Amino acid sequence: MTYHQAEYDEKYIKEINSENSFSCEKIELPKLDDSIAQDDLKLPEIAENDVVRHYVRLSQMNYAVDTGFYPLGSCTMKFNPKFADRIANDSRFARVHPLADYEYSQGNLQVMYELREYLKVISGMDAVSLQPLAGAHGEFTSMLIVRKYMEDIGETGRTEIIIPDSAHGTNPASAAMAGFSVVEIPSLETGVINMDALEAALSEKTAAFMITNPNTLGIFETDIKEIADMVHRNGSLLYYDGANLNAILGLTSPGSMGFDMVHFNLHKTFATPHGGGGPGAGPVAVKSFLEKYLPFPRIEKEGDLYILKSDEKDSIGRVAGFQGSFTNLLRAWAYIKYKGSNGLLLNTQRAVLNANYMAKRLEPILNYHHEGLKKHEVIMSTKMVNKRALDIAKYIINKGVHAPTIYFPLIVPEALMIEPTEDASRDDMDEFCNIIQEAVLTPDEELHKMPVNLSIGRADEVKAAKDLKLKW
Amino acid sequence: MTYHQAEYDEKYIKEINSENSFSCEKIELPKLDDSIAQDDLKLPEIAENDVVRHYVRLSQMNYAVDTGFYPLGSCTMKFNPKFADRIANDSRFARVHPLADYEYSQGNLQVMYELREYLKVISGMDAVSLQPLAGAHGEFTSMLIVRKYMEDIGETGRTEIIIPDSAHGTNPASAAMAGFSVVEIPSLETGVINMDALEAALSEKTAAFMITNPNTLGIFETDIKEIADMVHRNGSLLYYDGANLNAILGLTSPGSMGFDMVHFNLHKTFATPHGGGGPGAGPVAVKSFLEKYLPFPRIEKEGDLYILKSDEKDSIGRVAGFQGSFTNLLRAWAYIKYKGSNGLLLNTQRAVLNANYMAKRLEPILNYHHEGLKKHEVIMSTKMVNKRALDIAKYIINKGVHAPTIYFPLIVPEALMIEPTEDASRDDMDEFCNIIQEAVLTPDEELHKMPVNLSIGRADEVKAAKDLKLKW
Amino acid sequence: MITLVVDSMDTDNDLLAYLGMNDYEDLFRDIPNNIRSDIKSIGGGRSEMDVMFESERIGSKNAINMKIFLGLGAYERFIPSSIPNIIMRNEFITSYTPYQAEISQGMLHSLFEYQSIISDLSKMDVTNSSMYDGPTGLGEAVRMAHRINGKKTVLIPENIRLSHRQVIKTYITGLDILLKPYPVNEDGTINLDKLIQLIDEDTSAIITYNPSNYGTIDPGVANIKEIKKAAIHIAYYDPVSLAIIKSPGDYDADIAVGEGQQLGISLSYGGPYLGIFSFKEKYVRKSPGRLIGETVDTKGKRAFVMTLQTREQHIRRDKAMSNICTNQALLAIASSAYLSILGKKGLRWVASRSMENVSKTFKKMEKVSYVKVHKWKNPFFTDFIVDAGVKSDTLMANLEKAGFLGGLKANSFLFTMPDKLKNDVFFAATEMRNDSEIDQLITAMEAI
Amino acid sequence: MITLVVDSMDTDNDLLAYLGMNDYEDLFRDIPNNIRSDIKSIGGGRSEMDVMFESERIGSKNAINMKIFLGLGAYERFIPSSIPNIIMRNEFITSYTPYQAEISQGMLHSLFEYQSIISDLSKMDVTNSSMYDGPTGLGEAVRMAHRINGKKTVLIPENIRLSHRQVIKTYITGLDILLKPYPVNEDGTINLDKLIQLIDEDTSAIITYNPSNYGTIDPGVANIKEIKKAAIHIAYYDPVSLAIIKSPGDYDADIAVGEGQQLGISLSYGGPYLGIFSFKEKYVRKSPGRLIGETVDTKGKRAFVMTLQTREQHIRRDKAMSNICTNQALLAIASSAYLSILGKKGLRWVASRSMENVSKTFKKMEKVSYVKVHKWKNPFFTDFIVDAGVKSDTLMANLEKAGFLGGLKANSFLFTMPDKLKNDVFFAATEMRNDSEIDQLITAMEAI
Repeated sequence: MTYHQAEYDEKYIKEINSENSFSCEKIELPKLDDSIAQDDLKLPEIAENDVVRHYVRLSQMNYAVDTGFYPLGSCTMKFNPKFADRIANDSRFARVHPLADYEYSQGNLQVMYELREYLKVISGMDAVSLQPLAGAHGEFTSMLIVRKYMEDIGETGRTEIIIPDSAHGTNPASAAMAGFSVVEIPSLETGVINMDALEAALSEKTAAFMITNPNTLGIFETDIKEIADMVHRNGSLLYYDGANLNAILGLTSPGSMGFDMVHFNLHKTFATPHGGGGPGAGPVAVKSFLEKYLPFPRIEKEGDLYILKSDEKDSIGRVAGFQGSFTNLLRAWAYIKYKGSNGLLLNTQRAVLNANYMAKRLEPILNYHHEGLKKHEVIMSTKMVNKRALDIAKYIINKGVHAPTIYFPLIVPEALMIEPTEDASRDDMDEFCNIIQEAVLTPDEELHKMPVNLSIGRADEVKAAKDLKLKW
Repeated sequence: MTYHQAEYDEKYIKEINSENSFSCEKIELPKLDDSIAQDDLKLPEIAENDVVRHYVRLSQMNYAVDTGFYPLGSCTMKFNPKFADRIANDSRFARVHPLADYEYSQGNLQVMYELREYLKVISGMDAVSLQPLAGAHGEFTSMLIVRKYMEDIGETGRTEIIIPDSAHGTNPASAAMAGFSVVEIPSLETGVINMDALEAALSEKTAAFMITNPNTLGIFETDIKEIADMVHRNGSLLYYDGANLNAILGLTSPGSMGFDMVHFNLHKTFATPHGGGGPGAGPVAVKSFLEKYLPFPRIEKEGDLYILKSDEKDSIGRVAGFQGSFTNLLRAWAYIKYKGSNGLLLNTQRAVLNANYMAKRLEPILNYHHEGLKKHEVIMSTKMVNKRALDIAKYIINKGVHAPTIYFPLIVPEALMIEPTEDASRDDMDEFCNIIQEAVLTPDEELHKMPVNLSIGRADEVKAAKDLKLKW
Repeated sequence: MITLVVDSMDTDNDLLAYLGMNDYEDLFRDIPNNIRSDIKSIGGGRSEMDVMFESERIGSKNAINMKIFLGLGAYERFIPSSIPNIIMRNEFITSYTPYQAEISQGMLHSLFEYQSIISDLSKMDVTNSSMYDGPTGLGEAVRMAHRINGKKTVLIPENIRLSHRQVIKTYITGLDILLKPYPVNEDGTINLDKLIQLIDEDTSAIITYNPSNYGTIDPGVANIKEIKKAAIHIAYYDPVSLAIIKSPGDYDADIAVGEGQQLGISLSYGGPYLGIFSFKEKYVRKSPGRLIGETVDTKGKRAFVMTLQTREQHIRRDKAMSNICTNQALLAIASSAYLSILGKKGLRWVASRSMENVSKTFKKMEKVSYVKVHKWKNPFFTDFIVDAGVKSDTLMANLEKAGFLGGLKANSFLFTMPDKLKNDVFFAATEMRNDSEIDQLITAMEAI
Repeated sequence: MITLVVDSMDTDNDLLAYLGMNDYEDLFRDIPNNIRSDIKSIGGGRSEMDVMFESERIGSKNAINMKIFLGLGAYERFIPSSIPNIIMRNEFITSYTPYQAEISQGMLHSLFEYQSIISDLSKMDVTNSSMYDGPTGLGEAVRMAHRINGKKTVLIPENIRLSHRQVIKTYITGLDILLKPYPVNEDGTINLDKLIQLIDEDTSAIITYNPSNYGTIDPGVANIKEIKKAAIHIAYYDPVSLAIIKSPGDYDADIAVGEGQQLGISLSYGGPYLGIFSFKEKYVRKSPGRLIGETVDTKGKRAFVMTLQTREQHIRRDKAMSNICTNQALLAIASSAYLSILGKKGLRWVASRSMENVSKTFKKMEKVSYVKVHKWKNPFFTDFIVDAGVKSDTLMANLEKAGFLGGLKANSFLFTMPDKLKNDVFFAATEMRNDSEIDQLITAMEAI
């Protein structure tokens, strides 16, 4: 197979030697006092033509779902349907000002209301806030809810959040940001919760236990009901990190499992595009006893009208300038309508099927401990073959396929975290397995030279951090 | 400089191993007699996801104006503004059925009417048909008008069209298609019309003389007025091939030069995208005495209303299923509005300035005869340096820049036909000149190995024609 | 309206200086004063913002919420959103004809696939990489038949679309070709008995339509191969219909032509559309248009190039098989992407749902007092005609007023029609229509 | 509504067989029955066509032709069509955070340029690669100031936007920080004399706005550096205003925060927007968010990577400088493309034409009987307030009825306002408005 990523010696945009071609009428600058007038406006000055070319060329040097298989574990890179983009760019939705009164934004409010109702069903929760702007923002919002609830019921001594050592980094970061101390508990080797460790960690200081199920090793916590009971008996709350919701959607729900609250990552579960880093959207759903703490404004329906209500009384406050990441909410709404209950369930079934297929294919080389059923992702370890995960990753990208997540979860040595998603074709998966096999058979000194088929060779990350250069 | 085009071993789309994911309700096939019922519907069966990926990857293996400098002479590859695409995709314009009555398509008719008026001014002609679907189609239409006119005035013996040997291939092909014999006359070395040869060729059999001005060597025919007089004295018509209109737009016009008819290439002159081969649009403009021969239906204005008139009486007939290549007409209309008279004139000035800059830069190496002013394009010859134009072209594309047109015009040995257009930046031009210089200094045996940085090496065109394979 | 001042730019002055010139005018000394002219009357330039505002204003003058119950060569079919995503890829839409094959494999590969997919669908040997539209494709087909056999008469159905006949007529100007109508049955299908009598040694080509020009599916096309003698059978077909009825290759057509607009291309007031053009391999050297062929590169890797260019204008000039240069490449890609996304299941759904909608509309129209529907054996596909009685002349105008496009008087659209169908009007129903819209249409018709 | 049947697919059966399983259910044996649930109540799937029809229907329930004379953090500015073309590039929009640098240089290069362009514009040392929106950027800035100096009081203008104060308040939950309002002048600008008196050893940060929260340009920001003591000056600014007024770096701000929605991003009912976040280099290790750094590859070629990741959640976990993972990368690219296309000329045009429209609107409003305009020395930039007298409470609702968005009651939007401005309402005029719309607005106001 021959592969080469597009490679251009692309200049800094400001260095392109052409001239501003923006067409506008001449207009006089307002007369302002020297003390306040801008005296050195620095912007690139190039032709629009060249701006377009610059970004077209740069884009070709960027891997994406629409260029190939993207088994980046935990990030759930699935196909972003183009109709959702089309709807998001429809001026009927996109030209609405966030401060327009509800009578004049009924369409957008209906979308938000319907999405809220969908998310309630999907999560098995009673109330939803669509305001948080990303998954981590939803976690932060939820942690503030935990805090406020505990204050309300007079349990101000509950200052700790328990988190398994396999958790996503945002979990402890969000808990800390909300002013909690983080108590990390070790997992069993498969990533499954160590019930003894949990029991030992739970105390009168425990505000909540944050987990994801299946866990970050892709293993379902079968004892989740017992865990929930244990946490609740302790007077603590149970939080569901929705990053892995796509593994169980339609079969069980955080609500059925006994969770009190959950955040969603709309890009992971409902295929909103991730945009190379964002924007995302991180709605939060809670059981009814926590509803009053949700951020305001909240969407409600009065008769036939959708309205926004700003009841601040018990709320944790406002977490965004306006109503949330609306066009992402809109895309998720359209996606759920398109897939429906049957399509979403099939997503889950196929995502899990594909993960288990990958697991079985790769088992002979890279298996890591767990032999049973996987859910949506599978953890392998290159330690099994005495390779560095980083080297294997660079070999994979050199073949024009995105690498799995590496070195996460932290508890697995030389981890590869592989998530094919429901969209992976048999071809995608088989080709990926073959690449892994080749990589493993490649001598280390060869691996260290990788990549050679991409727009650059291996980047010097140490120099980047040492000789800090953050602008041109 | 490092450069590599994206390279994928892209399969045939039908070989991609995934499954049809098109979502539709189940519906029963109509019951048809076996004798007529389809019994073997063959289509690719793959997931939408993979269709998108397939085309994204293929697109990265295709050079375009939006990836870089494209000095393909005579093809006039200029920036296609994105607002024109946006307007063309606006459902207000795009969802109108061609058979809707005029009262219900006033917007589209207004666009066509306004464009018609613009084209009259720009060409200095009296009447316009927007129906022809491409430049060559406009030529064919025009030749039919010549024919019909000659029949009408009883000059049925005028069966010849004179064409210079430097002409675009479509000229003789279109004339022949309309039933004329083609008389080719030799040009002077600079491509300028050989007046003696013209005089000798003109006879009672001459229906028309087809030329472009500036000619395909980018040289303006200064004696155009005399040529027009000579042709008209002979009772023949003078036809303007609009491919090079962008060289003189705003400074003179076919009408002012004495032409009787002209076709436009909207993509060359008004920046409608060429789509890798089409669609185009080739409106035709004529002097008033030829108006009645234009194709029907024609757009007219009655009071405040725009209408389509189908007066077949003297018309050459209908040349397209409906009204023409509407969205391209729309794009050209928007472009003319945007640029205005001043912007279009500046286009001309800059296109000619850039061509002359290129000529002077390349003169020391590749100059071909003509020393004076160039218009929008410049002809060089690699014969001057004992190289094959093809080899130089392959060297250029190997550097990630599109090659000039080669081996055209036919009268120049080892021709390179370079057209920078008004959009070329100084950088683009200087870099191109440097590449030419390098290419000339590269030994032939090295040149023969080119390209190596593209998605394939040099393609075997002989095999393609010999072992004909026109489908998978 | 504000006119923009466009500044001359600094670089330009540098370049002028390099050329030893003072201003732009020096670049145009070769254009004599007596032929100078300007274009000031078209007005000054404007900002993109102003142009967008104006285009929105003018676009809004169209009737943009019309419910479309009309086809006749231009169908409102559903376009998956992936199609515009693909064809608007900068690398495709802003490229030129792939003259330099090695740097243009993306376009060449895509067009080769278009040729292959259409050949598979139509079951024809070869498909060229596109013509302008269906009707000009017919014109080229008639010319090609004449090139092949040099004969004179081209038989066309008497109910041929007027516009098609007009385009063909224009296309044969100057050639010794005579268009001769052949009779059709009551339901618009080929009258084989009468057609046989018209075929003789002078017959250059026979043009058939399936569906027929009334919209009915025509089993008669299968019989042409037995009766055509030396004539070329030019089959005009509806590509969507092939989901359920036989392909031109099944009935041994020599040249197959279709309108590809239905395959993922918007209505756009009539253009640009896509002329689909296929033929038997033995005729390839007489064929018009561009062909993409598969070959290998120096390393034996699969490669695609434009091939048999010696048939084309830029090589063969006045001896070329056609004058076509620019074709409809981008729309060819749209159609292959469309067919690939839909696949069998999808195309069958489109075809079946259209027929189902036609049959529903049909059934409900029976109840409109002044309408008589035809109970013919051959079913309608997407277009259909009904007898609208005394209201036929004004029906379309009245329906448009009510927000529906449909009811086009058939004898204004077809070349000839028998008297007994003189009050017939055209409707169509694609997969885009639904029960409620059909009911609304019926209500609107009843109110007229 | 038709529910679709989604078939299980052949390949799936192959894979199940490979796993020794009979059906999908075998994959979920690990989920106990007592926690099973379904989602049937959300209804079955639909075709893309149906979803498109429904979205159009629901979108049409919004007031889509409203003339927008309101800003307040969300501006209808002209977006060059090249911007959607760029950010909808499949390779950008469907990619993830560039964890594998070598295969993601396009995104990294673009984000590095975003950091550079914003740093140039704001004249700040460092810009991170985006925050969620302007207000959450303020929240993070307050937290960052606290991390830097550990102090307690954050001084905010008494006329701060209510929503900003609410977000900041949420963001400091659990931290020992006190928000303390400082007085402003009659025209909304900083009352320096009174501010000085409030600054003491406990002051962690001073938040300033330019333009002020009434919309006036505030020269006072230049004086903060002399009076701030150990406090961090957090400057909230309007990026478009920097075309004509001084940058945060000019007045030595420590952290500069802005809302980037104006830079090529659509209104979208409030999001997603773009939090612009810059600061002095010395604070980089205390800063939240992601940073892209330049480095070299093994051959010494320029390369870009995510850097200083040790500040981030996936490395530092509960000790991270922020919990941000997903940010607004794509919109950061939109804003750099916007600034690059407009350049100086364009951004000055946007700023100047907005001010000109404000001044025109203003002048005409003087003639509306119940309106009093403020004749303040500091000019308004894009937002402005006027006294709408007795009609102020109902003005916005009445204007919306007439098709105009504007007239938002100021004291419902700002934290506190003096009594004498209690009848003031907000308007704005961007470059998108024109004379005729301004006249129509005035006519509509007169009619109320």
